[in-house]
Amino acid sequence: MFGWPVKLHEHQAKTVLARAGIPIPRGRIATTPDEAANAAREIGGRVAVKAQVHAGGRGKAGGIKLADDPETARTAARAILGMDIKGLKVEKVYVERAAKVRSELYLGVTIDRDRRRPVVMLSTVGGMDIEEVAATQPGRIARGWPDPRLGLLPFEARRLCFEAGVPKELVAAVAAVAERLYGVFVSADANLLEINPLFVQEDGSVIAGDAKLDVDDSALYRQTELATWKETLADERLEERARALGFSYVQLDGDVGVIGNGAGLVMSTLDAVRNAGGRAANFLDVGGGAKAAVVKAALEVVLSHPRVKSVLINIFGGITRGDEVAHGIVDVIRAQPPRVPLVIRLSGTEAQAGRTILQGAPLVSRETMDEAASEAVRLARSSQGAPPPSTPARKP
Amino acid sequence: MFGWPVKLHEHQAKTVLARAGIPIPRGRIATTPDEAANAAREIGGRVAVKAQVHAGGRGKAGGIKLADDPETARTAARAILGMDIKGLKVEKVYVERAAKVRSELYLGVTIDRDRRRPVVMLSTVGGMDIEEVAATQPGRIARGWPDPRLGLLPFEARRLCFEAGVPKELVAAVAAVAERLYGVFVSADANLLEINPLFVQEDGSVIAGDAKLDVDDSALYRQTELATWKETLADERLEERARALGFSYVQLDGDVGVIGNGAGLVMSTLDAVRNAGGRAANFLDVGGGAKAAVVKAALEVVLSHPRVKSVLINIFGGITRGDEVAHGIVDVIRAQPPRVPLVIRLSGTEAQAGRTILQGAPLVSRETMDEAASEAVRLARSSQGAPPPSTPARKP
Amino acid sequence: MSVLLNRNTRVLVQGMGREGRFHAGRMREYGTQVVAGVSPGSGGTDRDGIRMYDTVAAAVDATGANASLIFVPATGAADAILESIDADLPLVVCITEGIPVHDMLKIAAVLAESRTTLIGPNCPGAITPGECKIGIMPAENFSPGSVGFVSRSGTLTYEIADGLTRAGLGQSTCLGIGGDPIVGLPTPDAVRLLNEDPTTEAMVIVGEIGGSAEEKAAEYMRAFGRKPAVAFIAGRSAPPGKRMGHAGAIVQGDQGTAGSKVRAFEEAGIPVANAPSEIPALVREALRA
Amino acid sequence: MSVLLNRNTRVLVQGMGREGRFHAGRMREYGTQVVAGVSPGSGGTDRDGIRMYDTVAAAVDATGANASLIFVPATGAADAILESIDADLPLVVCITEGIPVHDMLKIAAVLAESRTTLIGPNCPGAITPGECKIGIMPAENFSPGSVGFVSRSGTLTYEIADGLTRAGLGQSTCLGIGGDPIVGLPTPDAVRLLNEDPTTEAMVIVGEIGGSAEEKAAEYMRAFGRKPAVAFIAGRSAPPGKRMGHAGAIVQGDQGTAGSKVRAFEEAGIPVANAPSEIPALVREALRA
Repeated sequence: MFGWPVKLHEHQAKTVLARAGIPIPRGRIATTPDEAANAAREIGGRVAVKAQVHAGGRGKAGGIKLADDPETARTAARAILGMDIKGLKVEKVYVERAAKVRSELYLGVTIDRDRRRPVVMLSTVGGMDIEEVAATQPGRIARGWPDPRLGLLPFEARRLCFEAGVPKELVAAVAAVAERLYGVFVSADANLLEINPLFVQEDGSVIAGDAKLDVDDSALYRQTELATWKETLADERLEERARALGFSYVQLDGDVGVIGNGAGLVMSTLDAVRNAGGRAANFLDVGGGAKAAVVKAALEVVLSHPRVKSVLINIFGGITRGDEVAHGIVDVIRAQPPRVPLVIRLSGTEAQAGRTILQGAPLVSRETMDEAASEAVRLARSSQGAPPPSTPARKP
Repeated sequence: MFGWPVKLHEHQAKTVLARAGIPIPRGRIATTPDEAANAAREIGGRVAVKAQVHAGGRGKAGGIKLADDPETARTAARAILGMDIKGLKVEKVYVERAAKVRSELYLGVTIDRDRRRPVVMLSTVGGMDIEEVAATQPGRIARGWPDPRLGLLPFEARRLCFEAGVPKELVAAVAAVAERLYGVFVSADANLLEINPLFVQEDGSVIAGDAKLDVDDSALYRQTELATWKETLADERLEERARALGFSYVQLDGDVGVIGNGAGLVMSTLDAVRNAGGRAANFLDVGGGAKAAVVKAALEVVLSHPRVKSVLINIFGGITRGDEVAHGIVDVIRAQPPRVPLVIRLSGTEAQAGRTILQGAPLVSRETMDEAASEAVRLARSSQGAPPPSTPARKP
Repeated sequence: MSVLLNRNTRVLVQGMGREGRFHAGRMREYGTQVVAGVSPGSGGTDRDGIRMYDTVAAAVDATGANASLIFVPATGAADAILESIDADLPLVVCITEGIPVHDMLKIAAVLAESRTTLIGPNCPGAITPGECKIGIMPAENFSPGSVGFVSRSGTLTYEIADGLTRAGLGQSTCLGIGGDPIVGLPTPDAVRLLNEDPTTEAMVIVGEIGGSAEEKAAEYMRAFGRKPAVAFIAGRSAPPGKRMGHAGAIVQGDQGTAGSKVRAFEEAGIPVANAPSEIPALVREALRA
Repeated sequence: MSVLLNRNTRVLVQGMGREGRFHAGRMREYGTQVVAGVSPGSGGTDRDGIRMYDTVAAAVDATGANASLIFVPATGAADAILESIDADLPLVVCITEGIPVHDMLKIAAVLAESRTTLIGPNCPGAITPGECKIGIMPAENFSPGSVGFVSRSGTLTYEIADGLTRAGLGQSTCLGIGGDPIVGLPTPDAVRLLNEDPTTEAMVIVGEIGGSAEEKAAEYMRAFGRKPAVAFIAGRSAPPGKRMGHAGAIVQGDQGTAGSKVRAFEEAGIPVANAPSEIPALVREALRA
């Protein structure tokens, strides 16, 4: 399994499932304790009050509470709203009718990279993390790999049920949910779609207990509704901003800022920083054919992070031209001398021209990736105070 | 190409196309001249008033008239409603905005039996019967055979346009209609779906001029809406009744009624009747495993047709048992002696038992299909007056 | 002494309802090895002494079945066919009538990439007389021999087989390929199988109006025919535009007429019987020539 | 002296916009036979001396092209790939990034039944130095020789090729297979091609975190390897759960870690470089052994 950035909340995923005819408990979103109490009243009977955050393990963290009446629901919501779950603040709760649970199943669809097929998974060990079940009780997960041109066929859905050991009398209902779930997986361009647990209720009906839907960001252009549901998490805002500027950015926890062109090269640069005993502050790929303006923006994004103590720029010119990159760097430095030392390694197309442009600028230039990484690590370490770049800074 | 019984009217087919996003002219159904005038007023401008009957060549038969204003539309509707087109009475007209036509295309999808694939056809020779175009200008039809698991892909739709010689500036619009048309072909379980003509209007937009949609009757169980749109034509009512009773029936124009079990056997029996110089009045297949009650009903259906002068029953027992068939026949004869002579040929499973049951009944029994057919033809010919069956009828 | 099925064929039956059970019994009486039944939810039980399974995959694993016979109703029959193709069974016979043509289009695409031969749907099945019967045909009309026989019709097959049997002309294998517009084993493919079978000495090809499978088969025989053949076309007196019982039996415009088919066979040097009753004599004559 | 592409490869370019034209020009400079361009509606025109066609089929008919290079934007790129598979081209290279993974799943299913090899999407392309370049890589980093090279990364490929070239280690064919989770030619298949190519004497396998293609490739080499190989894995310092630029480069749970990949190669007797700079020396050593 693998994940993509666009994660939906439980209540959003359930809305999508319900539209496809998959049974879900009645539920309402609430952002205040009063709204939660009203929702509980409207729904009637026992309800679950559930934190809506993009994090697993909500239950263990106290983010899910049962309430027998509206007042208890209000109290529960008061406790959960504002709670911090794995660094995420709870801003909404979902109040839904509590299921009368007889047993729990796991049902999910994701993409099997090795087989290059969708994979549908079903287990009678429900409610647990499927990776944990896979590790501890691999025989308890039934898997099917539908042909993406045909979808999950009825016989495949039935076979999954029999192989997972779903009780005979539940096979028709569970198979029907699996077929519909697969339909949503495709129509929503999902990378992962899970119902976990899928509750079997005391009356023998099945109903989605929790739902998880991750959407392929490459398909957002045709998932126009889901695209509007997307929320940017606080710690992802910088990543979002970078993406809007046309490059990919991942926040890491070291102090050496890294900029490069090409995902593989940037990953290798992070590795080189680690090989040199340092830790990278970020992953930033300016992409192919980056022009001066893009490099400039990239440098600004990296420098905006307070933890950064040195910046390593590693450009191997291909479509990206060394002279364009050099112009971008010089522009930034001219406008505002950077607060930390810069180390640059230019190679490939127009690297010589680039190096010429950089001559005299307040930065360190190195021939190879390894040398540049060592230098950047050394500078980050020594820049505890006010850092003197090894090449003395000269104002233009 | 081949046809299936469930044909929709132009306005019904257009409704389905419009839902799929294919442009159609604004239109209204009218069953009286007043309604037609009102429809024309509502639509505004020039309209076409079109007979809604399940027959080709409406235009040539005078079933389509243009009207510049509501009064002319009223007059046109008065002329068309009640008109007889190829034996079908016009009960409804469709009033629609007249297109401003620059040129006409043909676009259709059907099933290619040889390739066992859907086939999409596009021609710049629009408005003509496609079989005529195929016969006279075969090079003018572009064809594509999409993989039914993938649907009509954008490049296939484009290629059809370029191969058919659709003007460059229209390719995007026509290809889009083709992709949508194919979508309807699948979602409606169609055997044939045509837009002919597909108008190119003076402003360069494309719009469906006429539409034809035949639905696979085997799929009606899942085409619940289209199934309710089905209309039974006057001359198909007997066929419908027979189908409701569980056998297939086709009205023909001879005078020898034919009943048999199995489509191939019944067809061969019709051929045998013709070989003997006669003409069959119908095709009736009681199907596999027919019981006495079914044979009884079949005999009643065939005898209800006034043209029938003799009835030939040809049963080769397999799942169908000769004794069951014999019981059915004896029941009918006992209840009401038939008005025409019966000839029967029983063979296969329990044929001997069947022949024993029939002994003494007022009918002719023959050993082979050929002999039985000759006898039935002879009897039909001689039964101009009151026919004496060769075995004298004895009341039970 | 046959194509596709013989005494080593191990059959599972999908859809063990009333009809499925009845014919499973008849097949066992005939000597066919019926090794399993498949009906979802029936796994582990027993029907008339036949072990039941929930899925085709489970039945194949447990019994080594290498053929399937399908009685599942029309709404589930396409799925049943795909289940058997997925289980990689070399032979699948589908009796069910009324499968939507769009489902058959998908099945035809899947079949093309599989090693499965599908007979039907809407067919009586196939029989290698004296060895194995997979279908609903009355066995007493058939007898072992060397005449290969392919037909789009059901009862007409029994009629003609009966005629051959009475004339002392036993059959190698009879393939009732079904009357739908899209079938798993079209006439030309069935003819090719029989043509290449060393135990088949002559062939009877029974077609009917609609489509152009007979024309294609005639073309094939003209080019590659190794043995004498006799043809018959049902529906020569049928009017155009009317569907004669079988979904596939319809003349549209110039397409699918009996005349075109008769002409094609005659041009391939294959005599065409005017009536089923003429077939045995024509076969005997062809064998003598 | 190569796999998949050589001096006889005749390339058509799908999507002759700004980028397509630019790289078509560079490829011609390199000596690649660029025989056609395809952009719907452009048929009959000429772009930079390259004859344009409306469809791939028309371009292939007219020019005998046997490879395609795709620059069509992400919303149309999957369709462009299917068009080239449909035209039965033996080699298709797709540069485009951002094709939805569900489209790639369908393409993978279609590819499996075709005779097309797809390189990419989201890749720099492939080059047989001195003979043919189909892609966007800067040619000056590559030189002819006998080291086969497969990589999931773009710029890193140039970096490593440059290192090999500087060390006097020319390349037979370099395959930049792309950074998406579903690619047309996964690492194990690319490795198999190079392993079976008689002109390739050693191999460089550049992987990255995510998926288990490297483990599969190592397994294959352990069983069937005929020549020395050197590996490198990018992303060894990447934290789990974060996607490193490439859609395919992500560690999930225990899946796709660099550690697992390094271990797999080491168990197959394939040395793993700690940095790209170590690769040339390791290759030289491997060739000597």
